[in-house]
Amino acid sequence: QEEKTIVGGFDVGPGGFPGNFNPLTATAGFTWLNTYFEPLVIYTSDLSKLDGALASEFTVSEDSLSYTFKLVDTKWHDGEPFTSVDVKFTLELAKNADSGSIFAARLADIASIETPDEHTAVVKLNKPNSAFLSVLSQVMMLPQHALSTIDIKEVAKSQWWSTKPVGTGPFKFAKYVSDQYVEMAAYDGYRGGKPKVNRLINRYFANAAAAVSALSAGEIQFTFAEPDDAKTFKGNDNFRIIEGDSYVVNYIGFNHKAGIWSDLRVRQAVIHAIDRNAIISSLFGGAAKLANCGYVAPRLVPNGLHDYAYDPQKAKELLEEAGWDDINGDKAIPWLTYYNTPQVANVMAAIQAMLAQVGINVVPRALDVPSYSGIVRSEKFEEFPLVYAGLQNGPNPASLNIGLNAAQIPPAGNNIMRVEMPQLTEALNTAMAETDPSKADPKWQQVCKEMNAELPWSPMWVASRYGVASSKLKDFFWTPAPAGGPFVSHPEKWDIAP
Amino acid sequence: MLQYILRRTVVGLLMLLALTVLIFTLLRLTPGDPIDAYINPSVPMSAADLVALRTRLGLDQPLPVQYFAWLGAAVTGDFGYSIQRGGEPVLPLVLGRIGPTILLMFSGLAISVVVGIAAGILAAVRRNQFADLSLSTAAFVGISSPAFLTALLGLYVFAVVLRWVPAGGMLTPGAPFSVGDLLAHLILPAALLSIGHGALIMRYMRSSLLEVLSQEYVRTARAKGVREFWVIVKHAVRNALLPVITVIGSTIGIAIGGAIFIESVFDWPGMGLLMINAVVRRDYPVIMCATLLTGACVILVNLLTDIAYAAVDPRIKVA
Amino acid sequence: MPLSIRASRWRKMTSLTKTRSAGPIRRAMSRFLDNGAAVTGAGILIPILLFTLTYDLWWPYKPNDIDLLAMNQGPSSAHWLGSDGVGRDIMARLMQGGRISLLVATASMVISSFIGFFIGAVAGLGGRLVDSATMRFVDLAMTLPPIIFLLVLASIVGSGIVPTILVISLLSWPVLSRMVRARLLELRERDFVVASRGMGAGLWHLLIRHALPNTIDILVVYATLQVANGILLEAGLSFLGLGVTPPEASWGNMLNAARATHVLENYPFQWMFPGAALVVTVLAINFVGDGLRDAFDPRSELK
Amino acid sequence: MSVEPILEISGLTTVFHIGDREIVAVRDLNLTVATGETVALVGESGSGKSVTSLSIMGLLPRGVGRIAAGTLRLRRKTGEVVDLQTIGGEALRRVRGNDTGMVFQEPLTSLNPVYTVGEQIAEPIRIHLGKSRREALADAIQRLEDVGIPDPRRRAGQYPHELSGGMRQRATIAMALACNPTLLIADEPTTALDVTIQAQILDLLGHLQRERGMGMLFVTHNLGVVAEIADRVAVMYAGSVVETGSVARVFAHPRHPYTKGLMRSVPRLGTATRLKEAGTPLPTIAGSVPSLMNLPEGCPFAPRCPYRIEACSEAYPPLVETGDGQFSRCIRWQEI
Amino acid sequence: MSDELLLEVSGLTKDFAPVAFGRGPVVRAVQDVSFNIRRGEVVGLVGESGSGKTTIGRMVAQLVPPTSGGIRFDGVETTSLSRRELRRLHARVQYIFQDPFASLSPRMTIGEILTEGLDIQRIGSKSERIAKGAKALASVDLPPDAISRYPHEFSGGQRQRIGIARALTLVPELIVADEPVSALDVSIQAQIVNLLRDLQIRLGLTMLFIAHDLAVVEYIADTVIVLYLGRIMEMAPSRELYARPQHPYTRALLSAVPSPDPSKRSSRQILKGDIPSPANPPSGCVFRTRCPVAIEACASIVPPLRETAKGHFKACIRDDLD
Ligand SMILES: Nc1ncnc2c1ncn2[C@@H]1O[C@H](COP(=O)(O)OP(=O)(O)OP(=O)(O)O)[C@@H](O)[C@H]1O
Ligand SMILES: Nc1ncnc2c1ncn2[C@@H]1O[C@H](COP(=O)(O)OP(=O)(O)OP(=O)(O)O)[C@@H](O)[C@H]1O
Ligand SMILES: [Mg+2]
Ligand SMILES: [Mg+2]
Repeated sequence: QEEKTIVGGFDVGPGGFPGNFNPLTATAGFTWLNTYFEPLVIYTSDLSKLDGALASEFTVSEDSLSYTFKLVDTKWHDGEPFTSVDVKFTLELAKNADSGSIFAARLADIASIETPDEHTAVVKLNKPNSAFLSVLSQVMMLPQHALSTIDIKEVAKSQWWSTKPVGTGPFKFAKYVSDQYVEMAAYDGYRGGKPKVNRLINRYFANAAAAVSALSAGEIQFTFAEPDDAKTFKGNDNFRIIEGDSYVVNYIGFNHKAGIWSDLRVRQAVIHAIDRNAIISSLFGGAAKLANCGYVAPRLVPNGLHDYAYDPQKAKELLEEAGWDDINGDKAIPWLTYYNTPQVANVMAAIQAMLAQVGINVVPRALDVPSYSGIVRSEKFEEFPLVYAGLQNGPNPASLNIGLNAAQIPPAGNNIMRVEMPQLTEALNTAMAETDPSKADPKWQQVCKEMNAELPWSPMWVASRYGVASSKLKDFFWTPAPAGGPFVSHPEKWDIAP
Repeated sequence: MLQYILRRTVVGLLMLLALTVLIFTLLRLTPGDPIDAYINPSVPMSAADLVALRTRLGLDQPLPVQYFAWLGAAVTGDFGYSIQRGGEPVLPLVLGRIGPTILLMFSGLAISVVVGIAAGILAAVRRNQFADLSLSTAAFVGISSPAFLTALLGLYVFAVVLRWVPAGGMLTPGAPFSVGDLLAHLILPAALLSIGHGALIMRYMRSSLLEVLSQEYVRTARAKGVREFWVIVKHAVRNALLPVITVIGSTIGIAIGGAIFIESVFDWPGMGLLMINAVVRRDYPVIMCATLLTGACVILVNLLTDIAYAAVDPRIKVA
Repeated sequence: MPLSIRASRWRKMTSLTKTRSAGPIRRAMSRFLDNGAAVTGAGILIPILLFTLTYDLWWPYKPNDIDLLAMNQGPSSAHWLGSDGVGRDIMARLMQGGRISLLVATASMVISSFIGFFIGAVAGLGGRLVDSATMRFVDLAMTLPPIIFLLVLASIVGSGIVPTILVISLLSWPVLSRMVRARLLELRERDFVVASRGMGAGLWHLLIRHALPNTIDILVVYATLQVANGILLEAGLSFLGLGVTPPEASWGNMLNAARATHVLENYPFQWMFPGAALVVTVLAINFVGDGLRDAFDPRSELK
Repeated sequence: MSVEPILEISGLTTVFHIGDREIVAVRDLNLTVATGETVALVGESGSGKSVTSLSIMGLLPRGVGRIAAGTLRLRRKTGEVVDLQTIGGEALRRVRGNDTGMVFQEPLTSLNPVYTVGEQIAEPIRIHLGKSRREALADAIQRLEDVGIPDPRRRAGQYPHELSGGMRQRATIAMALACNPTLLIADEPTTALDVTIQAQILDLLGHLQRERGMGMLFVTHNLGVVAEIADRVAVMYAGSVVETGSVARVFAHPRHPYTKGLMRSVPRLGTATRLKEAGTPLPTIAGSVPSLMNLPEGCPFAPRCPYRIEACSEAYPPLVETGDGQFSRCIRWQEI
Repeated sequence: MSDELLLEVSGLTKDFAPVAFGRGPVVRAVQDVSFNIRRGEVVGLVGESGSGKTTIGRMVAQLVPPTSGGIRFDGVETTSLSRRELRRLHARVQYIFQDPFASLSPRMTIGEILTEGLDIQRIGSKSERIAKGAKALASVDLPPDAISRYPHEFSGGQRQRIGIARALTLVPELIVADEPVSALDVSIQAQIVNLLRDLQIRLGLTMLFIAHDLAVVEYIADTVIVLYLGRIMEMAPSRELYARPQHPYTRALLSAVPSPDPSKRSSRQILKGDIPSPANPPSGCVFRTRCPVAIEACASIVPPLRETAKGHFKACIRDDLD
């Protein structure tokens, strides 16, 4: 039987995290990590709900304080059995910030982990947490037998991660060639069946265009692609374009401490001045959904929202009423973003031109991510009166909370625009406290309504993201999940035609 | 000679020290730190978490303390761990880039030296004739083309459209190592890299040779009945090479820092790519170590250039 | 021999050899005009300058006017050079971009020439101690990996025209310093400078009266190369996401569109025109620079 | 003096192209050098001495200078007589360094700095005599010994900059003599040297020349040196030979006002104290050499000449014999 | 010539540290040189190339500091002057250079060159400076329209005149003329020597005249100093020195000058060997390696400069010659 190899750019684009092998410190890149590590629970492939992964089934107690996981019967890549000890070990490691884990805060509610038997783990919480399972989906189970010998403070620096990590997923780690590629070999003992390809290679690219070139040249079979680049594959039978919801709402953020956006009419004027439909249809080629609050999913958007249609005349009037000339006039307003793609540059250029027509003079400035974060988390409000940014708004609607809740103002959280709207905060808190999924939607609709009325930001759209795969790939599944998932993608079923 | 090398080494070490101070301060002046680069804004983290992460990296200490902690460790050969790469030790990481950088740089340089010098000689000997004018124009076009555009175009034309060469990378992923594979990946970036340098070397060679050709010892050689070909090759070119060596030396110095555009377009795992990624992600230990290493290389190359100069020119005494 | 007689005879003699020639500037001018390549360079450069500086008087489109209904259109009678990804007129952007690119390049040339000359001159004329201290500083600036320097500096001072000018200036002066210093170390020992010192000249006098005129050839060559280099650096900075902030047009920004494969492939007019403009301009500047160097080099004119 | 000429120059005219103009650097020059004879070419800077010697060697800067007229007949070692001007590149190359040797003024700049002295002397031996590298080097060491360099074996392995000025000049002489040429051209070989070293070199040259019986064309502007070494002298002014004859005759009875002025204005040891004490200025030739770019009509010396008459500015004077092998280009030679 | 001492040089020594790479040997260019110049006197300094003539001249003109030894100008020790006093002193001592091509800035007009010194010393108004420059120009017999022309438009002799005029603009008391005629053609040499002599007499200048042409020095100097490898070999009034040279070096030097008289051929005495390197001078008497009359003792004794006749000094231990 001949060797089959799939090569892809799995860590290209916003869902990737090249060079990171430690799932405890991963803020993205789960698509790839999930080919050899597995979490207890995982999102289904449409990202609509959580399913069992290493937990064959899980139950939540009435009071939402106790989670019981029945574990599957499987072996680590090195042949050791996977047991509840590993679960306890992993969660304790992830909860402890000393290990360098970035899950510590999100797992802080864990009171205890019990292991009644080898195949059962019970996690007790201090208080109900509606996001708990969603967090767990990103906590990859780690082998206690391999890692317990390492001092907890050294775990983050250990070479184990990039040389001989051991997981339970369909592929085994083979080797990492620094900044070039990671190679996986099929794990014959995978409980879901032996993978169809012998090798899986994740090739690194410094920029998306290079990955697209490699894809066109037939050297890789899959990569993330910028929307414009994806378009070039349209109508090409050799490739399949994968389009998906980015679950990121783009917005123009008003810094509420900057002093020039306090008047609601000004914020309304901004949104009225922008022809969002035209931008979506031309610059996004229609591949974006207009947003009038933080959400676009129909179940989260109530009826009767204000649609803020394009109306420059109205914008001018609103500004006039608000006395914009006194507030700011035509002084240049820096407009920061961390997006460095040609598409965003075009979008911002278009918006700049539209705002200029109503008398708002914004000057776009693209920064690298740390500079952006450093600036917006600082107290120098005059440096970032306005931003163009995105925030994850799904699959779990609670994602928006950290950007809008008054309690999340830095340094506590990520409410970088310093939004302090009591009613909005109230709505968010109410929705967050709802642990029953079936009752949650109306509460999130309330959040949407508040956002639509108060305009803490000017919401723009939720754009689609793209992957392009070679038609040779069979049974290949990928979707642009935030942070790369993880989601059920069955890598063991991926196959490649000769 | 030995004393000279020793003295230069001491001066070099002092300069490296100054360099680290400079880079260290510059880095801390930039907005954002490794944590800012690292934490996805949509991940909820508590203020305490962030403090803990910063403390773990020692970023909460006063600057001089941080610097001396780094220096103290660095002196013992411990350059710390990459913040952004799951704690990969920095030294092997950076050292691992030297190989590919040098490979790319030397192939590029070899092409440019050979082509540049040959073209320079031809242009000088055929001064103001057709060969000279066309070569000089070609050199100017080479100097005038932005590296990233030629890199993008080269990649597109030769890898995507013509498929003559692989589209980036240094080795075919997963394939067993073979020299042929390496060369196939190397040829295009090296050739593109050589354009600018080759053009520069050609210009210098040309003017230097023109200068030498008017020297009296060239006339002496002719007076001895030496064949014109050997007058040029033996008597003129060797002397004309002297200033060109300096140019080549400084080119190497610059190239060690990595051919930033070529490396990032071709995903060549060299110093430039490492450095740019490290800066974009504020990976302080990597930046410090890489700077130190390239700085040391530059100083070393300068020293070697001076020694090479003395080797070629007997008039210069290195003592 | 009485002085008066000799003097009168001398006057006759000198009138023989007197071929009242023009001043050095005029002579340099005529040498320049004799240089075919240089004249061609100037012949290309002057129209480019003229067009970029006056385009808003005769061209109907503005560089930042978007037209979402006319995106990515090829050259036509309306948009001579086509339109870009947001429907901006490429011709207008090319002109405006030229303005910005040339402004950035020229300004950074002036600044870095000044710094480079000043530091080099002080090192060259200031005596051993000053010299070695200054040169170590220059070495340091040269050892600094340009990438780091570029990125760090750019993220400190931000992007935009002024920071870009600063970054490019600060990156480029050490080479000039070295050249100026090397020349002055030699010049310092030349008799006419020694003579000046022998009359009690101080550093400032030497700097203005001797160092400046005698390094003018170096300065001219450096300046032209630096203008060319500045345009290229600005383009490179744009590629790295630094430099002149989009949507402000610059040649670098326009070229940067080629980063997207679909533009590279489908809309070559979007990057080919700025690319060609850049290469042609840099080429022309280089030719002019070469011509100027020869023009300022008295040896190039056989006596 | 032998009657067999080694070198016979007749009607040599060399021109230079400068910009779009042509200047005549050497004009209608006739000169012979016989076996064992030393002919000195004197005149001020720019009078065309070097151009004459370069014309003989075929080393005029290409594209700039060219021989416009005249014949340059050289008798080779083999006895064959060739016209250097017409034999063309490859044949000329075989003559150069073999039948003719040349010593240049600046001993440092005329040696290649990056090759050892030995290698450079050996080069013409290898080229013309077809000897191996080792044999040629042995010969080179012998030549160095011939020119009186002590410890020639060690010196042969040294680079030019490691030798003193006098030794360098001796090395260039050794190089010119490497193949035992029949004609040695020495272009101001002592101008860059000190008087005591100059005396050594002159001594050496005279010695070698007598020993080997070759002809020597000695270019200088130092009349003392001419008196010291030459048999015959040709005085050049602004590209023309204005006077020629045996040294004894020309120096004793100059028949051209320029030669006369030159002779007078050279300060002499012993007489200077007398002049000083008498308060008389040194004799001079007023004015300076005209530029070749705008030579006056007629006799080029006329504007400075105390004997000038109307006729001087009208026609270029011919070279006329004034008796006993002495020629002058002055129409009033009889009155001088 | 008065009896007033304008310049007193004592024990002057100059070492040059190696430049360029590393530490080579130190070059002792001038060693223990002492002499005086009276107001109005012309002192000739002769010796072969590299014997330290220029170095002495430059130290006297305050262009380079001596390594040790003293220079008193007009009774004031110059080595300890402040910067301002030094600048004032610069106006009183002027230097004429050997190379008429290198000593004039190619990018300045003759006018600018001539007024540069006045500029530096801030003497007079602009028009006064120009007038002074024009006057200096006239005193060296150059036409007034030369003022707006550039050096390259002049011949070597004319340029040397400009150099002399520049030295005169500041009305110096002492002129150091460093081989002002060596680079010139025979026929121009005499013109310049005449001019210098003329100016010296007319303006009562004091002059240190450096040359290696003994005949020229004979004509212009009152006193002659013979230098060899940084040391004084012999020093005597000009007439005395030329009539009765005592030092073997002086004799060799005089006899090596070729005479333009064919009948006087071959009375020369040719020295053996080369001039030793000043970085590695011979022990004892520096001339002994080439001296035709050297004896064993010369290797061990550094001969002192002794007065052997009135005003005639020599540094040689052999008194048994003649
Ligand atoms: N390469 C050249 N290009 C143009 N003109 C030249 C060149 N070489 C010599 N000449 C001209 O030819 C004339 C004669 O020059 P030549 O070198 O023969 O003088 P010379 O008598 O040797 O003087 P010197 O004593 O200075 O060596 C000069 O006026 C000079 O301008
Ligand atoms: N700046 C310097 N650095 C090092 N050595 C020097 C320097 N200037 C002069 N010397 C050395 O000092 C010695 C004396 O030099 P100086 O120029 O005074 O001689 P000179 O008698 O004027 O010679 P010349 O007749 O060639 O002008 C020489 O050996 C010279 O190499
Ligand atoms: Mg000559
Ligand atoms: Mg001197």
